[in-house]
Amino acid sequence: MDRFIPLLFAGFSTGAVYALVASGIVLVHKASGAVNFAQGDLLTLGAFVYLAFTGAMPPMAAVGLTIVVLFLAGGAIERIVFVPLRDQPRLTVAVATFGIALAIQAGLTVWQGSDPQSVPSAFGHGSVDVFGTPLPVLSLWTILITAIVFAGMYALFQFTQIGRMVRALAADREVAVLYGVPASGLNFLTFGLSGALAALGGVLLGPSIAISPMMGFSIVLFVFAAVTIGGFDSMGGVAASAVVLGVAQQLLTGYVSSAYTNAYPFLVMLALLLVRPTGLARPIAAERF
Amino acid sequence: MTSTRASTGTRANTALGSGLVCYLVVGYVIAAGGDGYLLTVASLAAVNVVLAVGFSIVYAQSGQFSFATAGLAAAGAFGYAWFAKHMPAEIALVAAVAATTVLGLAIRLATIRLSRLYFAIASVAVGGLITIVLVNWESLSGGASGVGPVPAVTFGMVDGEELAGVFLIAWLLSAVAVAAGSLLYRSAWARDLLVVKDLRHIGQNDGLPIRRLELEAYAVHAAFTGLAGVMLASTGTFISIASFDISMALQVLIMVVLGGSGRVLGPVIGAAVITPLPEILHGAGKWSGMVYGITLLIVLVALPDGVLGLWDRFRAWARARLVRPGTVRVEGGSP
Amino acid sequence: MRVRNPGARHVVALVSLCGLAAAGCGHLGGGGGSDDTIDIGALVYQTGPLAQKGATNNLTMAADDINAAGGVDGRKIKIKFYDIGGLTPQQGRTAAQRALADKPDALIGPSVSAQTNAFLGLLPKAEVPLINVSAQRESDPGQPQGNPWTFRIYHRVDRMAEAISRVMAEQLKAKNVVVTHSTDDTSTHVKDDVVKDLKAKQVKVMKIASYTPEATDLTNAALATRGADAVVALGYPQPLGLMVKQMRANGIKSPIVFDPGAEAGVKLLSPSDLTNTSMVAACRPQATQGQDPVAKKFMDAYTSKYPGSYVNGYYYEAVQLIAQGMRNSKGEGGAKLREGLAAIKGFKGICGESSADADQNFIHDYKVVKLDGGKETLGGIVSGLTGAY
Amino acid sequence: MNAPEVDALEVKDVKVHFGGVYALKGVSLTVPSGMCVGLTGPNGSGKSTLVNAVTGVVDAAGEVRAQGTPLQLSRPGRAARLGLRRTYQTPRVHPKLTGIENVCTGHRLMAGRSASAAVFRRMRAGAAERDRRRDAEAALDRVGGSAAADVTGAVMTYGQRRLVELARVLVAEPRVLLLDEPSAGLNDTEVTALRTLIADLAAEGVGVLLIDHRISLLNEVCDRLVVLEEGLKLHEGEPADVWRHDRVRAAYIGELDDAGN
Repeated sequence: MDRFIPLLFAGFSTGAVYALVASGIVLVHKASGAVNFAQGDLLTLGAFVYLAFTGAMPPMAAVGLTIVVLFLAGGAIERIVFVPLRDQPRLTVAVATFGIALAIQAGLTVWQGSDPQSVPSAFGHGSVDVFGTPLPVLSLWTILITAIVFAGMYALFQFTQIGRMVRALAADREVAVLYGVPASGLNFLTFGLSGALAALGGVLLGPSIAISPMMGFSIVLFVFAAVTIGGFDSMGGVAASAVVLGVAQQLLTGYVSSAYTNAYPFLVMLALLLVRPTGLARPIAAERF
Repeated sequence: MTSTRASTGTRANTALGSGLVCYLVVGYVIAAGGDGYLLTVASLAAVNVVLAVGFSIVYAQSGQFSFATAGLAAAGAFGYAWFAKHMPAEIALVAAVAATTVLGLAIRLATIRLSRLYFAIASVAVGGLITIVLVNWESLSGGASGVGPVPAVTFGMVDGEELAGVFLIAWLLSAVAVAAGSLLYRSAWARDLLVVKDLRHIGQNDGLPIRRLELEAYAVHAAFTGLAGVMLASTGTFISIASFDISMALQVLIMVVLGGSGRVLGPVIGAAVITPLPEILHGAGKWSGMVYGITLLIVLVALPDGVLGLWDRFRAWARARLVRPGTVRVEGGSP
Repeated sequence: MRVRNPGARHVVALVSLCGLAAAGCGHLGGGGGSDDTIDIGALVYQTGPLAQKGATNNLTMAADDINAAGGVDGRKIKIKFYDIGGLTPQQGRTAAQRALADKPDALIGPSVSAQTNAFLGLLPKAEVPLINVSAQRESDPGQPQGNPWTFRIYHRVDRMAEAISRVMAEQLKAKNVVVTHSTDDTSTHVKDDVVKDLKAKQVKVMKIASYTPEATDLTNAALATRGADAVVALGYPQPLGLMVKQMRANGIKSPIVFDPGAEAGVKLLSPSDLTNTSMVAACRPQATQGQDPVAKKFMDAYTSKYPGSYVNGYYYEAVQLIAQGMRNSKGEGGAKLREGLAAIKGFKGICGESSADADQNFIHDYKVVKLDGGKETLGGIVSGLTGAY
Repeated sequence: MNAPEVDALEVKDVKVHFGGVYALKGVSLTVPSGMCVGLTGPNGSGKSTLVNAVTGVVDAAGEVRAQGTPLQLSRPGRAARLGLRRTYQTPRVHPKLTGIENVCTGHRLMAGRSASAAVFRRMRAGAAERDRRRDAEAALDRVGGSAAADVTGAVMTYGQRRLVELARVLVAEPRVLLLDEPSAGLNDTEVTALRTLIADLAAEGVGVLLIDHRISLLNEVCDRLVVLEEGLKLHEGEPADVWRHDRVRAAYIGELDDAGN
């Protein structure tokens, strides 16, 4: 049974990172009703920006700066793409985010080349003994930091004025604007926040794997499985399903077969969608058929 | 009152006829004069035309966004490669297209109760799953190293080894697909699909069989995509799972969005512009990926109706300018 | 009554499709293999996932070196680069067609086997020999898809397996081995052969752990290696580097032997992770420069001319072999050049000794490259490799 | 009157709730064939919800029969199969289709409207299309919307959109017709045309449920009038005496001066 605990922890740590990316997608969906296919590539961008900064400054400063840069990148995407396409159908907006994903991937290939690169960890190296089995230090930090971030976001959305306004915007855009909610300003903020979350994901995931410009898409596919199960509007639901999927993937790979590692999240998602076509959480636009 | 509308039917047929003749002439010119490189690029163009027409019917006309294009094309290609071992190439073609259509129907039936957004995501999963299953199905797909040499489709009219001949057959197949696409676009069925796309509940309350129409649109998409997979195998003589990755779904999307919807001409233009782009972009070297992403963005933001939309707006603008003074314009009446 | 022109819309389609034809016709008049130069078409990756593999520098330097020494019987070598752009067979075939349209004397092939297989059939009609830089056995002349126009400068799957199993049995004297590999086709073939060879040498294979080429978390594969006294690691650079990192992170220190897939992966690992690791490669001037003066001369020249650029001995040697083939065929291209290439025996190049065997493969002695501390040193040479079956 | 006609539409004790809010608290009404029943009431009284419940677009409880056959609630599209059609408060027309094409989509003749027919059975599809276009033109003429025949939905005027939607519904030769505020935004001549049209339809045996606020229209064309308030039936009867009913006046018009207007 010596493999169970490490696999479980590996599942928790990847699940935690995917929860960060998933919450970014939920934020964008809350604010603008659109699905952001480029969220995975924002994570890749975050990892490469962090890599570039580590060369010039101590790791923690690099982490901080990366989060700020990605915050502005998220806001810029909202201004350049989402504002002009506001009244287009949701699918066209989703397709536009593909354009962003392609541009980020190609930009990174030009800037950093396509060879995989390793990223120094800002949160410790090597392994530490927990319950007798050596576990990577980084994954323990990842789980801890993600928990803190989610607690912070929960507080932001439940108790602060900004949080209430964002939730009002998500509930009913027109009415919220009528009540004086500064929709465009808030949009910029929520997109920026989703960029910052992606940056954190990049900083935490980067050192534990090798980063390459093309890795964004496989991450977003996994995250979509979690978002579909957790529902597009509930941060908690999405975070929980991301972690569950992360652990399920590791255990299935360990104990069933590793040839289908990438397929497990989809199999779980498809099985669930066939049972409940609108996802587990509160159904949003329930298409009545 | 014999309505003037009947005449547009005949006029549209002549437009289709002349369009197809032009299309075939271009194919013949390429087959006669082109060298190996041009024939290969033109074969890929023919494959892309068929893919784009199929995708534009399911996405631009019926509003269903499907990412499984790469998976379905792979099913068509590997199906054809396998069938061709046991039967003549032409029958293998029909069998592969039929198999892919059934696969497409099964996919859509399984996900019929999903809303469009969830179906788009589910189709990403299905596309990924088909690819993973094919990679592990050694006997069909030859694993990661692929399958070949695959016999070419010749209908007995050309020599299977001869590049130009195999290309011409692929071009003819794409011409048939364009003709079928044009008929589909001008049909009452395509009109009903528009209602399924934009006025879903209204169509339902008017008794339109929404689910049947969506299934049919997806089956047509699967058939065209399967045919494209077969043509890719036939003209390429060698296929591996690496040919069918997510970038194929993106490329088809850019073609349909760039070309514009509503007429079969849209996807044809999209394919004609996007296929040679990477070849032309070789000069741009490492910047070609960037150009792709940014083209998609610009087209979506600036040209929501694509090239066709631009052309229609230009014609409306030109007609308003060039109408000779003194001609009485009857409101809405065609001259 | 103004008749609306029904075909107006279709003029647009005709114009854009003619654009396609014109873009192609430009290639009709490509330069043929004119007499005063030897034209080599090199299929390389300037964009896409394998971009920036440094091949262009190695090829250019080889041509410059030969031309500086008077070329081949006075004829200069000219290399033209064709960007493949991605991993799909269609891209490989299109790039090859573009190269063949310029009527080269010889081609230097892509490094992805599926792409090589996609255009092998074109070579006999074009009468252009290909120096193949991929590992799959299918492209050998004797194979169903192969034809006599292909020569291999790279390692071959079965020989690599034989070399690795001999290192495990003879050098490391391992008794309990775990084999890990990514599920891409080349690694799977090497894995099968390694397992067969090890069993023949009475070495117990405890476990075989596989993972998908694009896996982003390999804890499972890393943990499977616990308890082995030596590990074989085969596969793509990214997962390979990741697995070793996770093995060390989970406290597993056993020695590891890589196949060349690790070349790029090694850059991802810190020097401490690399303790007790080695790689087997067919041509590795970086490691053999200590013992081989020819490799030393090349390495010094290359690192001074292209500091920090990626050394790829295969491409450099391929150009040298084509030049030697031309000398053997007295400057004649086509079938004569093919015979010239097949006649090469005991050619002293930067990869050591190259001689074409019946399968027209050039390299038979594989090098064991120790990677400890991130520096490459020669850990021995495995010679007399015939391929296990 | 020949054999007693089965009722066009029979609604029994229909309840609809959204979360805690009860939009309909059990409403019953019948629309006999060949009659026009008016349905009115202040805004938010549940008029449109009732139509949505009958057409199955909203989850509802209770019993509904169209042409005597029971209708499965909460399943859209079922009512249409039994010859029931409805229009919308804001007319819904497809922007890219012309008037004729919009009307054709409402036609019940499904021949030639499948992918295979469009490519393989072109003769039959062509014939069916000509029939549909002929009926569509007739329907457009009948509602006075022929001018919009060749105009695409995006450039149609509000009035044209209303008439095209009406034609789309009529071309299906419905047995039960639910009109949701058809007179909104029409000028007087258009209202009189609408009145004669509804009268003709009733004469042809169609059961019409007319939801509107225009009291003059309701009084002149409806045989009976039902008044709803907060999801319940306040009163039902002949149009003339319904307005004299004090609870209706109080709910509708507030305290009335003695002149009764």
